[in-house]
Amino acid sequence: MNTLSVKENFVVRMALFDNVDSAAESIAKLKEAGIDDHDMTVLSGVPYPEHVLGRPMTWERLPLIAMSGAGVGFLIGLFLNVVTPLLYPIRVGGQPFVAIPPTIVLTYELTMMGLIVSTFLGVLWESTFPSFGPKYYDIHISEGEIGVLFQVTPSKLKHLTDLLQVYGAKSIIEPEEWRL
Amino acid sequence: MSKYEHHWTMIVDLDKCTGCQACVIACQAENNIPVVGEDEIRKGRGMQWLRIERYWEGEYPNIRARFIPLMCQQCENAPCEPVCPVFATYHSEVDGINVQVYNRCIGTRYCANNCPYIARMFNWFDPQFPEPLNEQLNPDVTVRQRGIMEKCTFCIQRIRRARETAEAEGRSIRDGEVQPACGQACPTNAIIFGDLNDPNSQVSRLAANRRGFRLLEELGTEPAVIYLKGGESNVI
Amino acid sequence: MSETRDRRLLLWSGAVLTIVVIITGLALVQIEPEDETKINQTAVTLPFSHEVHTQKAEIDCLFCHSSALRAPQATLPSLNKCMICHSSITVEDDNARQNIEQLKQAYENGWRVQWPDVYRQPDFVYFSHRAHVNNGVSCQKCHGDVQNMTLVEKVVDMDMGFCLDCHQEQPEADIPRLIDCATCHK
Amino acid sequence: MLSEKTAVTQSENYWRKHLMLDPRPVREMNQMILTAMTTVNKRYWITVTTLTLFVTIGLIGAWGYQIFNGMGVAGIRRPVYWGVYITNFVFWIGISHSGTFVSAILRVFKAEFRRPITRASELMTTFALTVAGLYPLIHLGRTWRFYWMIPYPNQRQLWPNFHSPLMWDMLAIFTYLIGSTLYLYLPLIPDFAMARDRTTGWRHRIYRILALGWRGSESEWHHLKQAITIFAFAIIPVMFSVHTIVAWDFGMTMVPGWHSSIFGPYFVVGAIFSGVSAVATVLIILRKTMQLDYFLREEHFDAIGKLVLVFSFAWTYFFFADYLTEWYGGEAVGKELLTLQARGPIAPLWYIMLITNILVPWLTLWNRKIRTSPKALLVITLGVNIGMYIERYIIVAGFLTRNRLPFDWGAYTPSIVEILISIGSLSTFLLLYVLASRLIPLIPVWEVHEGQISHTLRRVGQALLPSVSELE
Repeated sequence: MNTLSVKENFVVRMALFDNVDSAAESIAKLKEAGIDDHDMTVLSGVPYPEHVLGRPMTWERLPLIAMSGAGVGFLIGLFLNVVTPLLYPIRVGGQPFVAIPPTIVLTYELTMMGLIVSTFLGVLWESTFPSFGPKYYDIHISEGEIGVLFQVTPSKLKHLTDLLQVYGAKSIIEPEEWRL
Repeated sequence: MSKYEHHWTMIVDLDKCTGCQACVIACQAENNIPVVGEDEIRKGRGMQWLRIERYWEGEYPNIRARFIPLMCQQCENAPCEPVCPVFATYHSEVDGINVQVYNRCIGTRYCANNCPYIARMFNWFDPQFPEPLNEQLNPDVTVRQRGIMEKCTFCIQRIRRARETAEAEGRSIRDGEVQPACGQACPTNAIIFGDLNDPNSQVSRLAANRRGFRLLEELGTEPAVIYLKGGESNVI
Repeated sequence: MSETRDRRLLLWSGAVLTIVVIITGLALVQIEPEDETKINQTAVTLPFSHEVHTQKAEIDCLFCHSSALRAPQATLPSLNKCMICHSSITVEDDNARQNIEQLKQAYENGWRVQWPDVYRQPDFVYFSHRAHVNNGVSCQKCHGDVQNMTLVEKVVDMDMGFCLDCHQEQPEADIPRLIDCATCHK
Repeated sequence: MLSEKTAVTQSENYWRKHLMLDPRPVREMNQMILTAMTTVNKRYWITVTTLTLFVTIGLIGAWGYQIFNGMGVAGIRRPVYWGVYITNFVFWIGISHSGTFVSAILRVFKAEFRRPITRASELMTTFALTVAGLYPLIHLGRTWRFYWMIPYPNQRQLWPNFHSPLMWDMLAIFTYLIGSTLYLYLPLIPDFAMARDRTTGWRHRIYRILALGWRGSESEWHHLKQAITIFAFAIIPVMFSVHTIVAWDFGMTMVPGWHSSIFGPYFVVGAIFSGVSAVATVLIILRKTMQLDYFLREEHFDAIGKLVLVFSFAWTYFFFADYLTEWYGGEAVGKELLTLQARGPIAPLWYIMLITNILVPWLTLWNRKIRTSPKALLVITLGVNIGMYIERYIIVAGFLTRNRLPFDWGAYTPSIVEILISIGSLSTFLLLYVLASRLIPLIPVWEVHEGQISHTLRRVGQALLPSVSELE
């Protein structure tokens, strides 16, 4: 639901709200009026958790990506510590070729490196970054306003606009597609 | 029998050492060790793989000078080895000694810090061999660049050459066939070198001597240099 | 207006200062000139064909490079050795005859023949021909098909990996000795 | 009954003191940040020029001189093989612990005062690590061979020695550097988007790329928040491991004075002690030079002052534990080290350290007035960092002068090259920071706004009390 894919014969509007209460209420009303969750996107300047806005949460993959990255890091650590000393065995200080204590230190570091790097890549992947548009956006979002982006058939538009104005929308605009 | 093919060992009889420094010069000449000059010596950067440390015992007038030739002790559990990040120093399973690979060294100087005997020398600058010293450089030993650690090798070039000769002649190395430069130069025969794996070698017999001790034995580094305690004879 | 001018002035002065400092820094760095000892002897270069000598004349490698059996270095033969044959042998090929003529001239006048370095080990590597030849390693293993080359070409990069590839294929009992660093680095 | 008048006075008191209870429109906060970023005056350019000059002299001139001539131009000698370079390395690694501590630990524990100061301290982490990372290179005898420490398949068929604490160190620092840079960058994305919307020209082009096309949609926020949480939890153990491993560089050896199992936690605590102090120093300077009085208030200095005091206690505890063990053990060389500190050539330094790290913080920081006075706090925290530098200097360069064989004791004095390189690296850190202060939004607006949304005044009996509702 990162980008709204506009259906045929639908129009897109953005309702801007000053406070989160009216935004949440309006979202509920839009749903009542038959707008599907998938036909809405909320843009905000502050992270509001999904339950504050009454929106379903459907993204669970990031922790998984992070954990698998950690796994890969762990395996690289093991390879470096357990396999490479045997590829060219060199004896140092009476220690065994593969010693467990240094292995613990290094697999730990590489696990963490894997975790960190994969989390970052996961964010890029999951949010489809970087994508510079054109996307529906409005500068008021980074001024703390909440933008509810929705698509409807033109026939329903008038009704919804009135409804949103009642529930405290500051303005309802035809959003521009920005090259971000 | 140890786990090494040879276990090269040095015996230094402190009773015989007169502190004449012939070994120091011989080592310097054999191993292409540069002469660094007064200024550097004053800064504590003298380059000597083998040096004679001197200390005094007793109060005047009953005073005695003691000498102890100090070189890399070729520890079995060498503290310098595991700390090197690039395996520039390691334990040779062939000779049972601690080897420094000059061109592998990147100069972290970690090994030198961790050496309790302060036996490792660092090339602070590129070495200078002014005329005529350049004429006597040993072709069997690398001339070290600046930024590299070096130390006593038990004259490994001699050990390996003897081994090659023995191999070509189809026999094993004879006791006394290999002698490091210091031992060769010692006028009193205070430095004896040989293979501890050979039970009949001179070092094997001397190693069992009651006077034997190893330097900083309590650290558990198990040096391959065994000193024979000096008695009363080196009173000056 | 004045503020932008001030800023520009500062930027420029900063840039100039930086450049000055870089140049002084580089000037402080003392790079010693290469030691270019002039060779006083006259040197000649000769095209030497291994193919002719080994195939046509059927000379063994060790005849000329005789030290390979006894010493670390294989050594290049002296002109004396060349002259053992070339004082009496005649060849038909004009080109070759000219070269031999030149060789004789060098020999008589005591000139140096400047053989090109094809393979060169860095000075921290100690390779022993004796150890290899005595253990049955053929010359061709490292030098390629020299007997079929007119002028010797470099066929392998003699880097550490090349040495190790072979050393690690030896009988298992020998490997620890053969991959020991001190075997080649002293 | 709570009269309206009391209520007003009470709430006025709160918003004067607490940023979180003094909300302003986001538009206004954005403007404040952008103004702070885009205002440059003559003094700024003079600073930049001077710092560039020092960086060039130190890192290009002096370091280049050292590379071409050899390590001999430094003052190190047998047996003091490590000197100022390693001291600087440990010091900068210590400074780098500021960001993670302030930002990650306080984020995990939801300390609200962290909000405006996270960015500034994370920036310190990244830059301090960059500078620290230079030192292993600077101190190498053959810098041009540093890549032999990197594990990759090569024609030599050799891999690095993973038994060496230096290898652990290198990988830990890489992990930490990557982690802290990404951890700095992630929360910056919405702020870059904010800056992108409000700038033109070259700034717009840079921010546009860095903002990655951020809109603030639900999924973007969700993933960002989730990632920040994962990062905060992941980077804390990494931070602990980094300085522990730096301590193990010493602890793993058998050098007298170094071989100590307490070194790991001792160094970590010392690092946080100096790191938090450095955060205070930097924040005071930022507030003064960038007009950030709205965002950086007494409450923040108060809180950081308390942290400094707590870590002064903790550091003293570890210091004393280490000292006492050495003293009681009675090994001859240990005694010699203690004499060296108490009466030897480094005694003056040792006493300065005791004063700046223990005496001064303990006597002053319990007092709220002193904690909240920027000038006093500046002096105290600078003192702590000088003291912590001395501590590392004594451990590295001091302890190496004595060893078990008294034939080879020696004194160490840093050479001019070492001093120039040290100044150059300090200038590198400052220069990076000074440049970044005009390029990166130094206050995370969205985090401040998020905090302000979740703070309210709640009536409890006769009083209005601040209460925080957790959005998550």
